[in-house]
Amino acid sequence: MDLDFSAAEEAFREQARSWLAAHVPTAPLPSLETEEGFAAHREWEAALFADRWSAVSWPERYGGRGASLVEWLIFEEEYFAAGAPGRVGQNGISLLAPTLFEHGTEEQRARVLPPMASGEVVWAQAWSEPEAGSDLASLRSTAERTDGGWLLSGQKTWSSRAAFADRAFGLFRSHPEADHPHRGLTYLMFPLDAPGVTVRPLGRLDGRPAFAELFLDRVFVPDEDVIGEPGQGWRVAMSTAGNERGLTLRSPGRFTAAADRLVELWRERADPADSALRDRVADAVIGARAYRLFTFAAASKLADGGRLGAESSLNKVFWSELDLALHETALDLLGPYGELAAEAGEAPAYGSWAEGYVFSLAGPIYAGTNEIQRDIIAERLLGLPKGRR
Amino acid sequence: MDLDFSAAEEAFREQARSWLAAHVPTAPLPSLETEEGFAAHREWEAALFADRWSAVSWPERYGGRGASLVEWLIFEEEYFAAGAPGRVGQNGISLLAPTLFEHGTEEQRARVLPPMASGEVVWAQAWSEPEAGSDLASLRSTAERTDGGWLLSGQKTWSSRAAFADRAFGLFRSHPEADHPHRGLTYLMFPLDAPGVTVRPLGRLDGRPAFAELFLDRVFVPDEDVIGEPGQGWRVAMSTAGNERGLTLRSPGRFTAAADRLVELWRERADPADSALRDRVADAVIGARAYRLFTFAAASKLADGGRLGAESSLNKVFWSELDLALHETALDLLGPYGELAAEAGEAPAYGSWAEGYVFSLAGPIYAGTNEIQRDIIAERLLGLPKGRR
Amino acid sequence: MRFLLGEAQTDFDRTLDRLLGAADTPGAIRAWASGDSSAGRALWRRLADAGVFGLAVPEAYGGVGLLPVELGVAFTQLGRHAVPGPVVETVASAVLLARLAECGERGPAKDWLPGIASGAAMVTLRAPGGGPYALDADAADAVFTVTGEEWGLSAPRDHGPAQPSLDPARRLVRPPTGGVPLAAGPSVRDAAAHAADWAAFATAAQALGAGLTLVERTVTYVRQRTQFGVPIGSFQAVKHRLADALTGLEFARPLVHGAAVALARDPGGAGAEIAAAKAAAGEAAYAAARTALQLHGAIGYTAEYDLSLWIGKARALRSAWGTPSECRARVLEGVPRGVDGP
Amino acid sequence: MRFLLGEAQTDFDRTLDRLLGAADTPGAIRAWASGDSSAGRALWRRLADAGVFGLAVPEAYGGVGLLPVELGVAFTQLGRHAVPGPVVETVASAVLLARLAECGERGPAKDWLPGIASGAAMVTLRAPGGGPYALDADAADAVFTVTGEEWGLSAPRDHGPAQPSLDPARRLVRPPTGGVPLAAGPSVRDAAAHAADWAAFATAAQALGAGLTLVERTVTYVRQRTQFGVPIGSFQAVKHRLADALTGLEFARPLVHGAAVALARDPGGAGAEIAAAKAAAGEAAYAAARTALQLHGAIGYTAEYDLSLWIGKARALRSAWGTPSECRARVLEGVPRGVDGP
Repeated sequence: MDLDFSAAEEAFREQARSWLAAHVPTAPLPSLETEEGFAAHREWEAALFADRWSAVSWPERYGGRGASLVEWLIFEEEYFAAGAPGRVGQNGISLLAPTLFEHGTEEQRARVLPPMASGEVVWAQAWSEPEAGSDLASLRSTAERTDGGWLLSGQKTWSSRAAFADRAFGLFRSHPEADHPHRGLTYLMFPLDAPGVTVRPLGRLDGRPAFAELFLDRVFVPDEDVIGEPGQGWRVAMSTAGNERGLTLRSPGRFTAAADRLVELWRERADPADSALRDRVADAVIGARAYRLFTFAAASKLADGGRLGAESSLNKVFWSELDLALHETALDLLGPYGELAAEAGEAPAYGSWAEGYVFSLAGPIYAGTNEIQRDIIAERLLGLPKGRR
Repeated sequence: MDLDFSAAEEAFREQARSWLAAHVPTAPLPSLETEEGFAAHREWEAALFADRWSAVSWPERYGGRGASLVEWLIFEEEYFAAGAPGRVGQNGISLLAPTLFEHGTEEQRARVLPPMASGEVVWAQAWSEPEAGSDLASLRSTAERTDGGWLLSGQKTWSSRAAFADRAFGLFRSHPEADHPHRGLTYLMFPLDAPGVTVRPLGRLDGRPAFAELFLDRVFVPDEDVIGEPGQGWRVAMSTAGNERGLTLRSPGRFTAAADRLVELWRERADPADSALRDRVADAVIGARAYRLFTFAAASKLADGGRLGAESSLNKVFWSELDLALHETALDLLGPYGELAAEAGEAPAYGSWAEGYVFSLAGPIYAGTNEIQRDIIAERLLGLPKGRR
Repeated sequence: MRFLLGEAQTDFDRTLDRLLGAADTPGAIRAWASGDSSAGRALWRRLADAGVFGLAVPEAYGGVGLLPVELGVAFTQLGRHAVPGPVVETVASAVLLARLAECGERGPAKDWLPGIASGAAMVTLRAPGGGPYALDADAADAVFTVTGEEWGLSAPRDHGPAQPSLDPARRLVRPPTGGVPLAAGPSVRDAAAHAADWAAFATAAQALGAGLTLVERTVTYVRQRTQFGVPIGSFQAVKHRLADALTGLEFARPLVHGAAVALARDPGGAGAEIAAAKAAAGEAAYAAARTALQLHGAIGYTAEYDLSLWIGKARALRSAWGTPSECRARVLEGVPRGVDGP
Repeated sequence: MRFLLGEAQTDFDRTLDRLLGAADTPGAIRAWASGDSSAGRALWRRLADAGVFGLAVPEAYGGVGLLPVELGVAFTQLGRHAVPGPVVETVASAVLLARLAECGERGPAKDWLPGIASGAAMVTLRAPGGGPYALDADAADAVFTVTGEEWGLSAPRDHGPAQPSLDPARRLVRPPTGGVPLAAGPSVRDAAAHAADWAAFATAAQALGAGLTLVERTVTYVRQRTQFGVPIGSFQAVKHRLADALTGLEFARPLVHGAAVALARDPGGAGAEIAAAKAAAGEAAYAAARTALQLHGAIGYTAEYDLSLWIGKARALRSAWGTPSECRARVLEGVPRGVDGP
């Protein structure tokens, strides 16, 4: 049992660190949730891609470096420690790409991945519908068979990034005659600028259009944009939801960097004798460290040929609560300036604490609410009886 | 809206205070959960009774003072502020007596109440059974009809005070043919020294026999010891469970006095700059004050002819969590001495913090678990749908 | 002892609830956030007509005297309906001006109190205990500032840009410096401390109201929102979270009332009671906001959905005019030495 | 990087689990609590035979060197099975004696370390960081005390009465004064600080183990306990509470392992890692105890029911060898200045 990185890993870290030191913009980019900021973040993706830093774990032929999971974790640590910009390509890279690796065709991967990694095509996710949030099996949007493809109709909502993105992916009910709500769904990729698509941006809590509603009216999608078998969409979507994805949705580097910044803020702003704040800052540091080590243990298990299952639910509950507590502590440390919205001119640290707080509030909700995750922990890890909730 | 006591109430307070100042033992009595301590507490009940302080809210003919609810609250404030002994008669006075006032006969009241108030007869409650805790309707102990009375058989458990008490009260299944588990129960009083009764003391967390198991084998109880109609026991028990009883189970005086003691402890022991402990001490003070004012509001509502219902569930959740947090804070303030059991010679304050902590751990469990109480709050106060849990 | 609202107070409560329920406060907030205060102003005058601001103005200046219980009722309703504007700061300014008048400085009181009572004047205040900003100074007719021993009345239109808050209804403005000095000395300090107490009290009541609405709306939502074939309000995790939110608020409520009674009895000695109410109501309202957001899920996180207005407000009010930690320290300062009963 | 137990470590873990699972530790604890240490002593020797105490003793003195990862495995099992006796203090004493030997004071190491490794000597320790008592001094063969710059070995039978703890397995004894002085000076201070680190580490591992048992036993109970016609484990409130308890423990576990790795790499510089593990494991174990008690209801509150032994232990270990607050302060002291990544 050790925590020693190999010489190759240390070299990789060094390489990432120097590249980031040379390239990370000194002033933060404008907010990702504005048109201008979106464009700036797209350019940043292009810069990452140019030097193969945009999707390090992908094979080289798609623009990656074939990095191991541990190297990816190292990259993420360096990335967040460097204060580099948010990733506009995140939805594609961490949600769609793993599905393409597992269920896509080589043609799809070759066509979709490089422009995804370069920021040329930015992807939005389109999971939720007004009547299908936690209960994703009750999806109603349809895919109707047509010549050479499918016609998508219905409404998707809370589609993150969709206000400015190019394409989206999601599940559609293609076989309404199926005998079970989980069956008869198809996983499809579709354009957001096609005829029949209406995108209505939605403001998140602070008013910024971080997501959108999508209204689809017989939107044509060719067969080549179906992932996996038609009718097998649920299995396709779920097979990548667990396992490694539970590990890569929110990397530890994000939280160790945030905890380090919090300690700096505390040293600058707080009375060190104020143990109430001190204890909360320490808990953020301890939590970030625990999450990092938990992830290393999981990565070691995977490297040993093990599988991860419902552990990703522990993960989700832990990081989302850590992130929220960390940002609540930061706002309290900021005193009266903790109330300022991110776009306020006087907001500390370019509004990043306020933005981070608003973002963290969504953590216990998205990617499976923490209530659902606790059910999974209880039923699958502890073996408690299913059924009543 | 005011918080002014009348001149009569102030006089009552003064009278209670001087009596207590003159009579409260200077050294604490031995623990109530020992044979010696039980006897000492019985004597204390007798002393209270001799001057009509044992059950102030009862009519004078049973040994009380006909005190109003507000006067009772005043008495309790003074009682706890004076650091007076725990009440060995509590089960009888706060659980059985209200039932006798509502459903008993005059003969029962005249016979049962005075010796209850004097400590001559100490009562244990006998609600729970091994298979009936939160789910009280699944009681199995039986009352079989016999000449002039009933024969009780079965097992009761977690019977508080029963290790040393004289008599007990509880529900028994008298009409097994009833069509609903809540029906066919009868409320009975029975002796603990009768033939057929076996009392097996149970140690609570710290080993002290605060409760007992009762094994009943055809124990004869005469008809005069049935409260209300045979078969109506559930209704009899429940009608006094809500309303005023929710208000009188744990009086605010207990918590305001404990919070005052906690502040003293904090001033003696803590670094005032240690804001983590300071905030927790303050929360205990705020909580005790909130509970006191909540109770005054409820008492005012009752005085206005209003009724209390599921509010007693708010009450239960609040005081039990307050009590636990308060004692956890005290143990943390005591540092390494917070680990000492109550009977340790070096335990601070004669072990009262340790004893109070162990007692407070049971608060979220007894008198209806806090889980049940939260269900009631959600369903009855907020109107959320019943059914699934 | 009768620790219950009287009939007239209950009627006042219902009147305000009706008035505000019909007023489209979410629309007024959204306009207010974008710098258009006309709807907020119109609502302000109707609140004044209903007698809200007169509750903080002595009779000699057109009010009904300082009535903290009624003011607590009013501010709970202002919170329930998320009324925008410097309501707290206007009341606190009135208290400050009235107190200074008692000390002989009658000029500013004469100039401003009648207008405050009638609703003609919307004013704001920056004073110790209230942070570096003057709330909504860009919409107000006057900004009063207290700095240490000095007190200045500045021209209302001379201020920096409004800083948006996490609560869209709050516009934080750094007050101008160099206004006309009106008074100085210990009486100002005393009056400002007094005003800060009333501000904390009104904020506590407002937070309580915001929390109550958050629970109410969430209850409505979880009763009708269906997932897995049943209303989500039938899930025990949902029930218990709402039960906890309600418990927090229902025990903050008597503290708010208790602070009002303490203010009525001894305006100078109510600090600890106010601090207890502020800490409890601020924390309970924020807990209710977290619960409301979590149980609504994504829709609660949407700016277009009205719930978001209350969520932001609960967060802001938690620290306005006294953070929970400051309030807790003050509660302990107020506990007398020596165990001597309640 | 391979942050997983190796095969030999996993085997050791299973061996100890089997050994202790067959040992009736509840019976040993109850005897221990009443002053009868014979069952505890017998168990002690079997643990020594399994190699537990040798993990803290250098090879030169009959041990296998200081192996923190294996020690963490062992102490997690000691916690899982609630083994009574001064296990932590014996290991810490061994560390202290070995460190002093490195500084040239070999006498006490020669006298005691072989016995500690073999299980013949059960010793205890009072040192800065560990409170005023020497745990189980009445049962121990020696009591080591460190007071400021002085260090004394006192006769094992010369002590005050044992004070019972909330954990029935712990007997708190004020150590005797005036024992034979063995060493003095900065090397003692350094060795004692070192010993306190190991004590905190072993306590963290023990707390983790106690917490895991509390969750395990509660899961078993709520699966079979029926109320309202269903197992109470099917209630969502019960499920979520257990899920939270498990989450706390599963994220304390890698901190305990991380502290072991840090101790192995740099025994003098692992303080912050140990403190993080101690704070997290102590709080998680206590939270598990609260959950276990609440979900068992009255039976969990009963001394005769074995669960109570783990509940008391979790409370006591939370503050033993470093309260959560002390540990948190130490974690922050360990964060380097300047934002420079992990």
